[in-house]
Amino acid sequence: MTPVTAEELRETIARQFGRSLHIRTLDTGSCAVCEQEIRLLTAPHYDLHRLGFFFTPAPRHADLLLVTGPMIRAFEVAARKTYDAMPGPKVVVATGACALGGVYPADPFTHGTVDAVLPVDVWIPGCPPSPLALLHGLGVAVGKLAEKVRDLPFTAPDDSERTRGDS
Amino acid sequence: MTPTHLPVPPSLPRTVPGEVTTFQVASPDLEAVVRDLGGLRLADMFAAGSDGDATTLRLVWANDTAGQAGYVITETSIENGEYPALSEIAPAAFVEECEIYEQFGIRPASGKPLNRIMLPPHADLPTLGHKPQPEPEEARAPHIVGGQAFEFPFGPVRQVGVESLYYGLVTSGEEVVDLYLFTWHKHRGLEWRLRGKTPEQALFLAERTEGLSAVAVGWALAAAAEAATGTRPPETAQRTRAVALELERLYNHAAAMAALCQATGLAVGQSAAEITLERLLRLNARVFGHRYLFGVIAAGGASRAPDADAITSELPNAYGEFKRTADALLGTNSFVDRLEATGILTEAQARSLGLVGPVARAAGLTADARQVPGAPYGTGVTVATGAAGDVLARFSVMLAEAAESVRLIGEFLREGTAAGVTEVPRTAGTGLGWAESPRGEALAWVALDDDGRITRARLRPASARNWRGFDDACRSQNVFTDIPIIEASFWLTAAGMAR
Amino acid sequence: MTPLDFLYAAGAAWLAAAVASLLIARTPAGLRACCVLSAVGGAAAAAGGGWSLLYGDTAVVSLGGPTVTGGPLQLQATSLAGVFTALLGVVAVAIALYAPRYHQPSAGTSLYLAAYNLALLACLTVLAAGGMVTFLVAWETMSLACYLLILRHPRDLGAARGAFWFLALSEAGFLLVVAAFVILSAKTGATTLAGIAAHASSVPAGWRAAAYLLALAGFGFKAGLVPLHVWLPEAHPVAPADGSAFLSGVVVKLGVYGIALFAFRLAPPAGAWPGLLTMFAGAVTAAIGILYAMAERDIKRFLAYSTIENAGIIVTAFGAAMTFHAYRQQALWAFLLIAGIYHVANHGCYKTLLFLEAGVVEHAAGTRDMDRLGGLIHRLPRSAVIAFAGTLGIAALPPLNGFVSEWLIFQGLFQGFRTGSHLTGILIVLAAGTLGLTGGLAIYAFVRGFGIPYLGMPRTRQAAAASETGQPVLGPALLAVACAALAVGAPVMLAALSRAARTVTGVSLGPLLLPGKLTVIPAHADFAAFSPTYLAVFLVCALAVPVLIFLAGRPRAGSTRVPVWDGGIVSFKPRMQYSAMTFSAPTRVMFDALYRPAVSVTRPADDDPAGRSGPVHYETRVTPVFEQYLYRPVVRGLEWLADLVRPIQSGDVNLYLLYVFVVILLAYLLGAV
Amino acid sequence: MTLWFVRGLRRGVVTTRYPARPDPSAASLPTPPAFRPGQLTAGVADRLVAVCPGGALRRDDRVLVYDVGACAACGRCATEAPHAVTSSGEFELAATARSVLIKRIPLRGEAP
Repeated sequence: MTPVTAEELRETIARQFGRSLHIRTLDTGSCAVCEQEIRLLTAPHYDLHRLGFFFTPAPRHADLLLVTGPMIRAFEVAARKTYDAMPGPKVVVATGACALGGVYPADPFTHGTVDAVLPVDVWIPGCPPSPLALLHGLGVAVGKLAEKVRDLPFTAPDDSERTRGDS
Repeated sequence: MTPTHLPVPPSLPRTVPGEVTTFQVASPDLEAVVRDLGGLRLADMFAAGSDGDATTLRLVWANDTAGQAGYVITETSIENGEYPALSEIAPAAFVEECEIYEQFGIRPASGKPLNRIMLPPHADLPTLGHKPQPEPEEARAPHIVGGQAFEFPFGPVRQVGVESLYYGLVTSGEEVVDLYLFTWHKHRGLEWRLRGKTPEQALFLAERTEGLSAVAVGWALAAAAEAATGTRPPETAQRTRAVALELERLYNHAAAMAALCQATGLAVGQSAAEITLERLLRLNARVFGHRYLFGVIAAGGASRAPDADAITSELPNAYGEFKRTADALLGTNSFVDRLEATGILTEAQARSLGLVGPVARAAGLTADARQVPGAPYGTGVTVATGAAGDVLARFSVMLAEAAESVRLIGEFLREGTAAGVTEVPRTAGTGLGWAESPRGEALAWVALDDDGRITRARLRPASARNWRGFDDACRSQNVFTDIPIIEASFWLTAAGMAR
Repeated sequence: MTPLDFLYAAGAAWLAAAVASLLIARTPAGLRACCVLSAVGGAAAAAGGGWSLLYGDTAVVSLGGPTVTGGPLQLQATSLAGVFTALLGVVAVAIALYAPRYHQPSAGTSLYLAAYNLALLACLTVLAAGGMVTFLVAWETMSLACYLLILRHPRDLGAARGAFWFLALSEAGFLLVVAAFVILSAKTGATTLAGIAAHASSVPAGWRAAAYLLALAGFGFKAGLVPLHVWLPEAHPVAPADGSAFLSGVVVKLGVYGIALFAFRLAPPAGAWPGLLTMFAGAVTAAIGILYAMAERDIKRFLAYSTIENAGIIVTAFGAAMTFHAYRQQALWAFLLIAGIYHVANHGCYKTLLFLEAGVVEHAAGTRDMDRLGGLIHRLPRSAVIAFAGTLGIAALPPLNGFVSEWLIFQGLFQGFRTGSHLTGILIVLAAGTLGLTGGLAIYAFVRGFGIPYLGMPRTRQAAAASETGQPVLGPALLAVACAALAVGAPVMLAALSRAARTVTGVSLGPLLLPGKLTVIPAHADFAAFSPTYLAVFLVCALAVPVLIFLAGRPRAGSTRVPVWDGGIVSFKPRMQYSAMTFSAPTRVMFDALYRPAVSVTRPADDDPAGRSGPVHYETRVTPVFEQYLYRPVVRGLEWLADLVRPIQSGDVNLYLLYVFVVILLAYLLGAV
Repeated sequence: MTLWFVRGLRRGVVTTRYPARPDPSAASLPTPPAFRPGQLTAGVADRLVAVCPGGALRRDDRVLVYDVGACAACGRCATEAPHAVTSSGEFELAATARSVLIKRIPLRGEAP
């Protein structure tokens, strides 16, 4: 497929797959928790289908690749094969701290991050990203939800009293 | 734990309840000792040592008989890169023999071919000891399929939302002739990474070794470090850990239930089980601030206190939901029929392969690390066992364990739980730690240097143990459409196997 | 000028070809010349056969006085034999186009070709025989010629074995056929077939039935009716490709012809039961044939079993026709006769085609074992296309010809209720059900028979290296065209066949069968109707649509070529594809009562509980039930008899003189009485 | 099956309204930290960097570079310096560019 910018890609996705986007997951060495959260997306509590997302086992039918794990080097072949097997336009979503380089450094075992091998379009932080975070990420991927994190400072006013999280 | 010399032949039992007894065994005596310890369960086997020449082989034996449960470690220093072929006597040792060969280049004397376990054949990865030289051809597991069968390639990229794992399923078109599996797609070299880290840092990775039993593996590693340094965590912290561990067991068994429904194509049951699962996960989040209980275990104690009110208010409903779903499932014939007489593992198989957890208990063994006397469990755990050894037996064992977990959580909360850490001194030492993960006994062994940093850490989650029973269970099957059901009933992770 | 004249020409050409093969076939040019002669004969035979459909039966012509045949050579071109003759011609032409590229010129080849052309001549004589003696002599000549033709490589033990199976069963059949003829001619006092047919009414019903049963069994050996079929899977693999094509395409059909001869022309047996019996035999043959085909991995054995199945289908049609006749359902009687004969033509074409392609595959890839082939569609594209046409035909899928004749047969059987007898109706519909099962399994079997060798990836190095340069194409292509013609031209064919059926049965079916130009109606207007031509045209158009869409859409969609999705494994091995035997495993499991498979597994897990991995080997072998439980006892019995009578052969001259004396004495005594 | 049907009816709808409406269960999720610049001295920052297991924190002279993507929200930093670190309470962190996830937090006494 012709190379397009992530922005154009997202527009295409929103236009073409607005109501029916098929997702293929890819585990490149996760600790099995991200997989559990992804499975729960189809559970009654989150019910991915109501938003027009569907899981498909065949990359041939997939529009979005949901990648977890730090991209084990031994798995690189399989990852590339899976990506190549997908028809364009396609979106790659790196899911979880491992995939974003938060757990494993780049070393002989792992690439450390997914974008070392695949062209990532959307990053979803979290260890693991909860199903809600995943829903938000998918929404961002198809351009239906705003990416809030761009304007988040991750600073707190000094004089605020202690909030949850301090133990 | 004073190393003593073991007379051969000794008289059983030599396990001190709740203790770890260490023996030095000379390499020539090793075979005789292994024969003699056959009454115990070979729980783990690993090598340690800087660079091959001074490699020490450690065998961890577990005594599962209630009341006198404890561990024995035999230490044998290996000369000239060979040791007696223990898998001939104790088949449970085979996978570890292969691992040790891959990592340290020392091999059993029998010279028989070894399987490829950890290191992918098409990558050159760093190892703990020095590499086997030359790169062994036979270690590439010659899976040659002949005659009128063919290899059904399954994976590594499998169905949606499951881990990467490769089955070579040898089938004649209908029945399962043979099955072998590779997990090296997920080998992250964790034991290699842990070297040079402090226990506290190591915990971060240990929890992510097998995220679905983060508490158990974390606890095992923490306990190993505590044993190495002679630290005693506060009782309340111990109970906090136990609460987390039982919550982990609960949600895992709910997840296994959902997976079983999915494998049997019972969509309604799957939804019901997933509702239960989600409620338990939300409970985890409310109680410990993390859906999968990461960060609860700390070296020397527990870093978070459970929100007791949340448990008392929510757990009964969540478990009630669980119970009702389970009962409804057991009342659904189309479900139960698929489970009955599926994936049978006999007690003999389970024992000889040294399996643990619900898989072993469903076959009639009593292996359960919570029986080991000492805090926090004491001796108050009733171990649920089955006899049939099929998927239904495993499912029933899981249900019984869930009930037991709820009871235990209640007790621990009554006895009092809190966050709290006893400082782990930065001293040298070695220690063994264990915890009963939802999949079975998780073991960890660490050797610390004077700076309190890890020189060798051995992580052995239950998955690393139980996968070896999987192909036997599948081979007992005559149609390969049952394999997903068997896999769901084992409820293992590739991450834990590959590490 | 009659069709017979064409047949003379054909016979002359083949005789010449036979002689020429002996003399000049040792050089490529000579080989081609012989094949040209043979092709000329084929063309003549095809023309003659086709014409005799419309012409009706010619008069019986006696050639010469007392000849080698012991009586005059009596010939007659009949419309019943017309289709068979035409088929013989077409097959002969196709093989003549095929042979020069398939065979290397050599002494063995020249002998083989001589035997083959002689066999053609004998077959022609059988079909054109006007007299009983002529028929029998020609029949026997055909058997012997075919025996030589199977023995192309006499050194090969398998060849000897297969040829012997063929000869032994042929001779057994021959004796029964002789007996049948003797009964009829004794009871009618006629020696010409026409004569027997004319006086058939004078034969008592019991004798007719006896004659028919003897004929059914006798010709059943050639037609491959279960359990008389065992020679086919033995003889076909060892013969050269065109030889086995000839056996399946023509010789087996002559067995069918013989059955038709006795069932419809000479002395049709009275009562319903002979028909029902025939139908039953046919249905069983069809089912068992296809089931055994599923268990074969050698392409030629597989095709041989499928021949058995098709013969079964045809015989079922004939049996049902006889039954309808017994119930005065003349229209359906003639209709099913037509349907059966139509299937003869169809099967003759595509089975010959498939055998010829099997020869191409064997030469190109060096093996006939499906599990050692694969991916040939890339290596042998032309052969693949042609074989695919044949496969569609034999799997009875529209738009090709197999579908037409099987549709006709089914439509005939479904009208079993018209017999008026509930039991018979149910039996006929049961036969239809059996054929339904057979048809389903046949599709399954040929998905396998085409998919495993031609699709997927090559399973062996030879298969990967296969090349079709220098491989014959014209012959099979001609047959593929014939298949298409038989499908699209079905109305024409049916018109001709109804003419022929009128000559045989006296029922004129034309308007009933073909009310409109292109629509076929199964004998009764109120039952069903379809147009093979329109269907073919429609399907072709329907298939064209996606192609057009693809062509239209191609420029816009920037398509990229990526390898097959293999689950991301590092190396995808040929061993990871469905093989022929695993593909048919479900049938083996379902029908294991019939197959009695013996399974042997060797795997490391059995002797090493630790789970050490190693090579795995799995074998399952189907028990040859009929050879084991039917023929072996018979053979033992014969040996026992031979031991009994051995003392007669003492080797003592005086004893032999005594025999002579006793015989003469008896002769005198009889003369005196 | 009727059994399941009835059970389903009795339980009613559990599906979240997210993203149309916020989901209450999000309140108890672990969320990445938020830092109090006023409390962030270089020393504190270095302690945080040292304790962060995932390498999500880095001190770039007078700025604490915080990589939200690499953060596992393990809470070790909050434990290390409770006064300087609190919880951001944000879980909708998906980004369409990796750079968006890297935040530069000025240390005390520096203009942002």
